[in-house]
Amino acid sequence: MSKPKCWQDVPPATIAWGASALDVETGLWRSMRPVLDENKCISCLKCWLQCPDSSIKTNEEGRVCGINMFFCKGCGVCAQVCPVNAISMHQEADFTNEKREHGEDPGKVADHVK
Amino acid sequence: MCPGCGAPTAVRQALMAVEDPVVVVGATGCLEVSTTVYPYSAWRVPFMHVAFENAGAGISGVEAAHRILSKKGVAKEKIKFVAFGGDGGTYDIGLQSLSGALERGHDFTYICYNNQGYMNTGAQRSSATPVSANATTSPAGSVIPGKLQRAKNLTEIVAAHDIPYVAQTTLHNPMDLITKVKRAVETPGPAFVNVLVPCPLFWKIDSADQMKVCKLAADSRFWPVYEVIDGKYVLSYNPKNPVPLEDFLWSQGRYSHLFKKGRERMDLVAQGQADVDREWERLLKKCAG
Amino acid sequence: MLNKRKEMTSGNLAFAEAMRQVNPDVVAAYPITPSTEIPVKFAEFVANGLVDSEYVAVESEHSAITACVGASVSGARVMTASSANGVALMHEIFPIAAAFRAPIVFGLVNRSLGAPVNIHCDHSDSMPERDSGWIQIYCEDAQEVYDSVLLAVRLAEHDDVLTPVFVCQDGFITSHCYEPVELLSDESVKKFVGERKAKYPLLDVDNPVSYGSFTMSEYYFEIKRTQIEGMNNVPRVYKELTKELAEYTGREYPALDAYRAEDAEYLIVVMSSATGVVKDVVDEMRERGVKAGCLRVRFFRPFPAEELKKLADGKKGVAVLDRSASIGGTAPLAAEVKSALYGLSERVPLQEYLFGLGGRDLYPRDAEKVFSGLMENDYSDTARYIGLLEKDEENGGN
Amino acid sequence: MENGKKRTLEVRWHGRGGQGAKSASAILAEVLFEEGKHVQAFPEYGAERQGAPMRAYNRVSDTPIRRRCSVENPNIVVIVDPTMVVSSNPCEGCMSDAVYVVNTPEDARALRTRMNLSADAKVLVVDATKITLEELGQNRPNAPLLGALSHLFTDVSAETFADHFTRKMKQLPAPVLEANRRAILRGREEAVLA
Repeated sequence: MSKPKCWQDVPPATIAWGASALDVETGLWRSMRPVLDENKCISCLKCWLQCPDSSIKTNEEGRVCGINMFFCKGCGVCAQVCPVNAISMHQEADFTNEKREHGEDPGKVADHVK
Repeated sequence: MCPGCGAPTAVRQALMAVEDPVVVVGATGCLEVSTTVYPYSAWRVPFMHVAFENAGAGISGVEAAHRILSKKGVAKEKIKFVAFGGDGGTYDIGLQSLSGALERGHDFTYICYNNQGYMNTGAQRSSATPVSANATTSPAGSVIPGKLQRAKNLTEIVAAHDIPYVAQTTLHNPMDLITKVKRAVETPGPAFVNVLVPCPLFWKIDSADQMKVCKLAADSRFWPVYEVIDGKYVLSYNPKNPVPLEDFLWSQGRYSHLFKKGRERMDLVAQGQADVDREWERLLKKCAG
Repeated sequence: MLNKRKEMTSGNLAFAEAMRQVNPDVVAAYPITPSTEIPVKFAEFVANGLVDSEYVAVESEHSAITACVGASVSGARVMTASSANGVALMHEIFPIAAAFRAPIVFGLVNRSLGAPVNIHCDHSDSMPERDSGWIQIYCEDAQEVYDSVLLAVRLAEHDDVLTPVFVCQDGFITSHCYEPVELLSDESVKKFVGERKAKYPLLDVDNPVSYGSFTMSEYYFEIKRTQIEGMNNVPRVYKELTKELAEYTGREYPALDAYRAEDAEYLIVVMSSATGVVKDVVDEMRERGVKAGCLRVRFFRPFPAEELKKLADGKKGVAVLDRSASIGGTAPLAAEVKSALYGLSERVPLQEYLFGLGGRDLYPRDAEKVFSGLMENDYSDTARYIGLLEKDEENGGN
Repeated sequence: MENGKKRTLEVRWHGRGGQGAKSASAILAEVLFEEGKHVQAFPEYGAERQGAPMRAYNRVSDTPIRRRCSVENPNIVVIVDPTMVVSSNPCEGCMSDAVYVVNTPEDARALRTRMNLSADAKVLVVDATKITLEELGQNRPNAPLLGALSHLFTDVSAETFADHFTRKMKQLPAPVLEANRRAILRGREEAVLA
């Protein structure tokens, strides 16, 4: 979604298009980062249910397959509720040199978003 | 929302329970401001926010419009209507509007995400704030030990409207919340669900600990988990090993003044425990019919 | 002209009758004197199946206007009514309705704001709402109320306008005066108002939008600018609409009602029901050879500043009669008139008056006295009061 | 407008809350409207209480009526309650040739003297209370007063008033409508002018 540049481009009536915030990278707020150990994970989906930011990724079979760093704010709820300690929390600063490709997965906004 | 906030968890789980298309109305509050930062919106479903004190009235208008537009064939879909308000917008400034909407019998579900204070303006006390909690307008000082008044029992006030479905729950057991919201939205007429959600900033807990603290709230019987279905009380969760209220209070920084070395106020802790016990007995009686 | 009928009715009942014919989708209202008859009458229509509207009997005016906003953004055609303290209680929601571009048509039956409690007419309830972003139409009689409701529906919902409308009438004086009003047939009204087609209805679950966003300095200004644009389009759209309705009724209403004003030397500017007395006096003055005239401001928002400036240009004197005070400042109508006349190359002398607060009538002798003052070149820097009980120094006190 | 050349006839009603002066003024307006006149009917609103003195007004004209202020200089004054001759200051601001239509058992001439009216003024009395007690069994002075008033509108017959009343109140039982019709006609018959 492109942001309006002048008043004539502003959508009418204070409206914002539904789910356009899929473009907003709240992952930038993170100071702690969850790391998923897929070998330990039993895909009980507790983390998926309890994540406040809908950041636990599941695959087509509905199994946990990663954490979406584009949205994850690093609250640590997932690590806390995991019954098998498959998620551990780490300082975000330790990852600064890493390339941004583990899981930054911006959502796809719907077609009606102008 | 802040990392670890309980409100979005409650909203996500609640909306998981709704199978039909849904339209949401939100009262002013943390949830509303942080999910609709213009020009973006985090809501995948239609959402309207009017003001602070009027989510009940707002959803009344939307629901009434849907009823007539369906009759006229303009609105084609079956739609569920859900309102979200914090405890400020529900217990306090929005109580009249909520009460009106319940009395008029609109077909909607009102979900209060109750973090027991005004968080959007920085942790002021509300009528949902428990006794002894340290809030910025009921600060724990050298003379006054935090909030002096007990929290209002809104769930009971709502139940007194004799609406078909009323429930109280919290976050540690997602299936309980989901089941209750499902029941609420599938009940024709007004329904109300009061969800205790922690605010890590106000409650002064670690952002990772929301589920732990919610469980303590239920296990200490501080926040009973129950339903009122067509006037019948049903206890949804009876802790096998109830924990003392002290454990719940101890888990949060907003009560730390009660445990300050040398200036402990165990009398207030005991008073709180007595309140909890009395309320629990009352509830059990209602559940026994 | 299809099946017009003339009936004895009142301002309130004419408003209600127009509502019945418009058959709005949702009416959410809370009763308050002197507008109570409107929701009461409408509830009766609903109870008797004369309309198929949803009537939401809310628990307060705040909830009334909120429910109206909710229904309106859902795509429904929505109407309501209120007065005085009810309007004041709604104050918070008016700018929200306007920003949501919710085309609500509102019967505002003017009544003074307490304290002290007074149920009679002045404009102290509607004037504080002049900056809420709503269109404000002030009617002189019940006929104009009826016609204005029909115009307001079309005006509010017009794509280039999308702005809610207050249709104001004077409490009791107009709302409860029983007089003949010509009503259109139901078919004519139906044809004129058509159906509402909302652009972004909240109920469109396939194309979800969020209303009422949180917007800091980044876009708030731009959103307000879009509202200003809607208001700027009103005169153009309205002119077409009043012409169109005149094809049914034979009556056209300009934004500024000029009575013997073009060739007048002295003008009274006034609003609403008090205009009739001024027009009567204008005729008498004319018979006596005095070139008197009257301007009635029908649209207060958008204010017809250009028209007023043109008509006031070159006059020997203008008096402005306000029915509400702005304590500590210039009363609303006078402030607008003065501001409009600022652009004249030659200054027109102007005298401000306050009259009729709390329902005190304006009598012919009052209007005559105002014209005399203008003719005698008697001006004061501050507003004068009409009909106020004052210590009369000349007559040795009262 | 005080110079007597006015084209609009103005009526002022003096009654008590609950006596029906408001409805009577409305009925008068409706009848005259149906006869092709321009009309207004409006009561003075206060905190309405049963028995409290109240006023209502009419304007009747062959041309459109614009003014909407209360009537200060009536041509016709209707006094619905006999006690209000004294208590309600009915002569206030009246035109010198005003007609006073009074519900009273008192003799027209005596009343005229008592009210200290000018030579141009007229008094039309009718014992409306007695008529309605006899016809309806209730004190509802409206109907006979309307009948009496029909004398003042020469082009409108008392039957027109009676027909209108019957049409408007058609939800009432037939005997009540008949009684009211008789009351209106008797009001016209029994009115005495002085």
